[in-house]
Amino acid sequence: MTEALALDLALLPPGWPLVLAGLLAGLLPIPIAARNVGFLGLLASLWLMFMAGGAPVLEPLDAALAIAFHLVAGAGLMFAAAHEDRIAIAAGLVATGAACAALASRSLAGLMIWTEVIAIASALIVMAGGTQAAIRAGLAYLLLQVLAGVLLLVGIALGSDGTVTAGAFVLLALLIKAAAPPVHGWLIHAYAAASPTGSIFLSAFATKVAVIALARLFPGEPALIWLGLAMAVLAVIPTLFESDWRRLLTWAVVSQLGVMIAGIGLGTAEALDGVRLLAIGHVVYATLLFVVAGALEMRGGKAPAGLRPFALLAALTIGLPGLAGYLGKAVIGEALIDAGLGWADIVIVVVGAVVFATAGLRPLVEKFGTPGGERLSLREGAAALLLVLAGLALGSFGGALSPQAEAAFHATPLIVQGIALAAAALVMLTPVRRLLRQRPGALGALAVPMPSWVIGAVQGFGRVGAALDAIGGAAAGLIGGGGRLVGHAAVGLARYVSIGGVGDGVLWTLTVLTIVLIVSFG
Amino acid sequence: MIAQNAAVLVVVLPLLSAPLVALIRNPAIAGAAALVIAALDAVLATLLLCQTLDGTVISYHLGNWAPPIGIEYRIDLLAAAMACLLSYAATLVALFLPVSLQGAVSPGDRPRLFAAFLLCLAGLVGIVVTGDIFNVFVFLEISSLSTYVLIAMGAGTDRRALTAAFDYLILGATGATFFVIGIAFLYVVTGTLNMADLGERMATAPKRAILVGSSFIFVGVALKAAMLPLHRWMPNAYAYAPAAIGTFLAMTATKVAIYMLIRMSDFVFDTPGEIGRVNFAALLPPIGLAMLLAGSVIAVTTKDLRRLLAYSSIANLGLMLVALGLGGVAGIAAALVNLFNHAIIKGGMFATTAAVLHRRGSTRMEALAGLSKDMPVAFGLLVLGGLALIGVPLTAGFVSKLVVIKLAFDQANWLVVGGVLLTSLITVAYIWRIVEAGMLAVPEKPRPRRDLHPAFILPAGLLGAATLGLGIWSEPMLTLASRIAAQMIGTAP
Amino acid sequence: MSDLVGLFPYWAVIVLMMTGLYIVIAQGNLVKKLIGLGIFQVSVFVLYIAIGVVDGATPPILSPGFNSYSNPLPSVLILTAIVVGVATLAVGLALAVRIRESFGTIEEEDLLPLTMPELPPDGEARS
Amino acid sequence: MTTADLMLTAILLPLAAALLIALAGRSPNLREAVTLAAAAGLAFTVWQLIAGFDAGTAPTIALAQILPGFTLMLRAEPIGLVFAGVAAGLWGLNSLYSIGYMRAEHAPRQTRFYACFALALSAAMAIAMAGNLATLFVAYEALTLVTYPLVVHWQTEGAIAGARRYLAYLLATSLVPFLGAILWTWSAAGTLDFTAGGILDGKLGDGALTVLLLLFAYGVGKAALMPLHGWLPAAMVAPTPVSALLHAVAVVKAGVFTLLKIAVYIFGIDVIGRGVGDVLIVIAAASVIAASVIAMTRDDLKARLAYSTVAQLAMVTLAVAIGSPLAIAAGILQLVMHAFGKITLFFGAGAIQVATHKKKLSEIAGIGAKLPLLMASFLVGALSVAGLPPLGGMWPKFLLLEAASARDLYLLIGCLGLSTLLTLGYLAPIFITAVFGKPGAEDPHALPHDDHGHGSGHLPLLALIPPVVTALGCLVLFVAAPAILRFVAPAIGLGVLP
Repeated sequence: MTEALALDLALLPPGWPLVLAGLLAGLLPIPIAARNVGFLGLLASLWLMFMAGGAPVLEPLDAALAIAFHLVAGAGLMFAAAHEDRIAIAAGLVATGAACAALASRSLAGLMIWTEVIAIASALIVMAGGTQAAIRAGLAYLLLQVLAGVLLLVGIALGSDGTVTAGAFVLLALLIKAAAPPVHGWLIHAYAAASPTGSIFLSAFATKVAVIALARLFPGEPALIWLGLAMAVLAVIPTLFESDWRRLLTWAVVSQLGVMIAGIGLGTAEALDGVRLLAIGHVVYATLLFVVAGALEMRGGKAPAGLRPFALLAALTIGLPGLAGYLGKAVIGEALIDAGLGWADIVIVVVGAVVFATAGLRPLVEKFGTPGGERLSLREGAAALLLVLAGLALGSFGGALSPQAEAAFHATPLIVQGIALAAAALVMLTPVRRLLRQRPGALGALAVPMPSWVIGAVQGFGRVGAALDAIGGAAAGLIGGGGRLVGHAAVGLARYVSIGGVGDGVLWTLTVLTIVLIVSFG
Repeated sequence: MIAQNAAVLVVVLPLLSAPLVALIRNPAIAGAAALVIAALDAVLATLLLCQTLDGTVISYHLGNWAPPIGIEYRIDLLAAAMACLLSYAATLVALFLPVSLQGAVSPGDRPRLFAAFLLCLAGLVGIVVTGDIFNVFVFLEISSLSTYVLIAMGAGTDRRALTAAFDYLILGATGATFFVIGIAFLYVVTGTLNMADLGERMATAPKRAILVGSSFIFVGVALKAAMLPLHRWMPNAYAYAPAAIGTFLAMTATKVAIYMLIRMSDFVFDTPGEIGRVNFAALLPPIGLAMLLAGSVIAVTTKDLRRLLAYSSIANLGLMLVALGLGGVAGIAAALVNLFNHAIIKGGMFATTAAVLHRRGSTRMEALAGLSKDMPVAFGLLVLGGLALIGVPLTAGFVSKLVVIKLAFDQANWLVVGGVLLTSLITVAYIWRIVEAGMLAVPEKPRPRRDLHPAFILPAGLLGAATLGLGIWSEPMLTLASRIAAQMIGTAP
Repeated sequence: MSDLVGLFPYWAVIVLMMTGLYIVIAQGNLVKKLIGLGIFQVSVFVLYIAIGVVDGATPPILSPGFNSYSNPLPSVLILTAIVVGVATLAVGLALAVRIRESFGTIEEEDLLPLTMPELPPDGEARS
Repeated sequence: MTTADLMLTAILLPLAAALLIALAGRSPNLREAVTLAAAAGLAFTVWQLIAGFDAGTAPTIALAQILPGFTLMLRAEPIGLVFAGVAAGLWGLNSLYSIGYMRAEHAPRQTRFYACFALALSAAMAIAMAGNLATLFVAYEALTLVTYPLVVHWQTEGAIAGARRYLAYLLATSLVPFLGAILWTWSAAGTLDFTAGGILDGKLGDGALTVLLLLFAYGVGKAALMPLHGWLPAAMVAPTPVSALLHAVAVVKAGVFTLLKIAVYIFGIDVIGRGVGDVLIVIAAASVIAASVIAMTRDDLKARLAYSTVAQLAMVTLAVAIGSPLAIAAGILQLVMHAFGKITLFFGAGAIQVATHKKKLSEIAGIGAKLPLLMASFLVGALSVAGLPPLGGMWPKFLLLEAASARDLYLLIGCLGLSTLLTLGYLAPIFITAVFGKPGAEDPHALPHDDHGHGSGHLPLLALIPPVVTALGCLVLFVAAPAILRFVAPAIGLGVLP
């Protein structure tokens, strides 16, 4: 492993300008400069990755994903307004750079290193939310990610002498990082607790790198299909009842990850390309939704005039063919059908439709009732526009990225998707939606494990520590006391022998004489 | 002429000059005279050492009476080395004795103190030099009587010196009498008093009488060597005597007793298990370890620095006895290394304590506050001596401790190994009391910086340098000790 | 029975020795302790002299007509021992006088509390 | 300058500096200049030693003979040079930091402080270059005695008590078990010289060897193996630069370094590997977990870092006990990485105390906002100590995992994984409370307007630069670790790495 790692480190990974920019942004006190440094870093990184010539480090699909990461970082920079976002910006840039480097790393060790960097940066973003909940979610996030990192480390260490269990460790680690159930709770709490800017950065790379790693290392694991589908269905149900837009979106993210994992489970070339396309598409439309939701949340729920069209476009990007969301899901669907799992394709389409309805349409209808928020700033508009155009570009030119993409434009997938979207619209645009009563934090209990559990577990060790400390203290007291007792006894005996009248001295002389005689005679 | 008669002159010189010094009126001149005589004695002793270095044994017949009838002064390497130790100690102490007595002893009494000092020196050197066992008793009495007087002279600063002297007198006289009884038994069955001759005749003598005689002698010497149950006199004697005298006693008194044990070890007490001899191997290690423990434990609780050093001396004596108990050439060599090193270390510390007493008037622990600021050199020497007692590397103490433990390891005597190592922990405790009292305690009123009086610098400094020097370059000490031990065991008559 | 008579001096030595030691151990008065010490030393003198005796021999002074003399050596040794005994007694008594001056008593029970090691030093300081 | 001259200068330079410092007591600036110059000189000397080191021609310098067979001898070898490099490298930074810290705290007796510091470094160099166990023991004792005045610096009641415990533990462990073990080795093997492959193989039975190894493990008190670790938290009474010296630069490093040398050159790695070290594996692993767990309960920052050090040191003892070349390599790397990681944390904790006069975790909520650079370096240090990848600390943990898996010690792998989480458990809260915590949650007058009035959040530059530099060191070490491995590999039986 050390040789591969040494090789990896030999040449600087692609994302390094971003990491550098992030570090500088974090340490410079003035916010404006932080954003400019960020933009510079972005441009430098893009130029270095594609324009600087030399063999492209990444294959086309991964390159596209890297570009998507850069777009998200750009949107995040534009969206970030206030001063206290400085930590989020800095950590976001570092994380984006690390994500690109992770994509480029060849050895498992390289991947592990950069995923850890992402974990640390993301934890910082979450904690930058500032609320007590954000700190707890951030710490829980960090602990779980580090646990995954350690499992990965163990896998690599075991792997180096070829035992079979090494693979299991690596798989478990990547599943944790990809927020597979039953460990998906950290993502829900983290994204919900982060600041609006933070959530934009988080939505992009945190889980996607893990998914790509899974695709590279474990294609065709049958168990993953079932896990993926279960995850998709399980995560989409709470979206029906959740009223808080951001929490709703996090559930949607988890369900889309389920779809991707199902695709990886299938393992055919078509499915894997579908997964990568969905990943890129999901990065774009999820971030767009977070931008819109963030803009709304920043204005306390009062929607500014210019936001509604972007909300509509965001909703369409989720599933409308020709835009970002549709392409990946359709290809995966086709791959499933080719593999004889037609029903799985239906499940994916239905889940897609539900996400389209709950994450896109319902907020569009319900959330924009109270106008009057201060005007949409130019920066926020630009960020949203950038993502919409990216979605459009991906939707239409997706075919160029991979030969499998044209499968999405066959008749059947288009028709099925059309029907599903129509049904979703029907439900959401009519009073039928009121049947699904909404309240904030609905089905929150499903977001297992809770941050309090994770932190509680680690602090539980603290209580063990307190107990150990007490035992140690008691033992020390005991030994100390015993020592003092022996000390006093010894001093008492020694003084008895040493201090007293001269007569005792002579008496002792006689006793010694008798002892010497006895010993010598004996 | 001087060279041949050095053997007897080394005793006669201080013996005859003592009354003359007593007659001098002016204390300063008397002090100077004492110093000169002690220095001359040291020269004579060094002469003897040079003559005996190559293994020759000088035999001087008093009054030309041939042994075993006449009294013979047999000087081998051990005797010469001990004579050097005694006379060097006397010279060093004589350097600061006059200054140290100011405020402690009235000027009128001082000449008599110097006379007693010289008498004590004569007695001790006599014990070391003579080859006749009764003559040892006579010199023992001479040195003891003068020691009682010297201790009593400490009454100026602490009246308890009187009772200390009285106790020591009673116990000392009892011990000496036991010694004489022992000689009587040995004389009855062997008919001779010459130690070398005694050794040969004892092999064929009736066992029980020899054993009783040996036991009496052992108890007599044990009392002089302050072995554990009989050490009652020593702390008071060292603590209440005038500081300079305390230094002299610490370097010599009990050391001579250990010498007597070694000298008679090859005829009075011998290899374990042999009927008729005191069983060293069974007796000495336990007593030694007990002394190590008791001495260290009480040292931790004493209130006065000089009593602390006295009890520490008991502990170090225990270490010597342990070494002697392990037996063989290595055992005696280890005991001798400990003897010489401890004399140097403890001499240095007592001399420094005398300097502190001279400046501050008291050696109680509270009086040491702020020592590191206004008497840094003195404090440095005390700490150096303390580290040597603990057995920190690069000090003489480390060498002496190492020699004993290594010997115990080679004999797989785990009791001794564990005992010596553990008791060195208690040593850390009482040495660090000195450091904390001197460095960390805050004095009520800060004192101006007035370090050791010049008279103390040479002796305390020399001994301190020797403590460090012998720790780093211990080769000369080790070869001397092993050569003596080889001569003892090898050429036993 | 006859050797019992022959051993008479040795019995005397033992009796004297034990009484001497007993007085030193049991008596509180310092002067009495010195007397006990003196008795103990006398017992040794008797022991040495007893050793030197030869049956039927004349005391060891050269005189014509006698050819067997008892051993002169023990007697000579005891001469020295007597001198030592006297000197010790003298120093002891001198100390007893000084202790009486300083402490006002020569009874050991009274002296012990005055001479406990914990007490701070108070001397008869003379310049 | 030949290697021999370099070795001697490395030891004598700080000694001379100590003397000069003592003499230059009057003018603080001159005194500080001497310290910095000496630090630079030492770093340069050691660097030349490392660069010019060639195993074949390493000279041995005999100094003195205390007893036949117990001689003072110096010999340079890779592990020693790595330790010397760490100590020399960090001394300069630590001195810079001390100047900033001690002047900000208006500390008394600074001359004695810097003089003892220099002496401590001289002792550390002597330990690094000891040619046999005798010289190492002598230098080891010197280090204990020289650091006592540093620990007792404030000379308050608490400081004296803490220093007394510090000394009691260290002298007790070195005078009884350590000296006992040395003499037992001397008596069994006939020599104390460090020889490749060890000197005890075949001289003592495996049972006796296990006991001897335990005697050494507990004898070397400075390795702070539980339950004889009490002196480390007790030494927190010392000023922070001293804690940095204790934890990162010299003292504990000397302890674990001694264990490594004993394992490699006295026992021989494979001798320990064949089961002699198993008892020690259990003790060390338990010590790692127990110390981490107790660290969580400590509210005082420095006490928490102290227990963290106990845990991290136990990992080196673990590496010694596993007894495979890979494990020993992990031990050496842990020695280096922990030095840089932990010194950053201590610099951070000290800087927080200087800037805000706060020592407790509960008091430092929200102070991070004013000290961004310091907090960033603290984070880097914490992550390196925890062993997370982008930082050097990852290497030793990873090699330990590999060594453990090679010997199929799965329970041990679990322990190491758990320890990473626990380390985060007690280090992350410090960073989080400082940076993200809400000030004024507890004490009403929010950010610390301390009574001296010299402004809150004011941190002298001298106290800020060192933590940043050592944090960067952690990052650089992440890339430099393979180079260290290559340098040490031949000495520990890993052959020559690419």
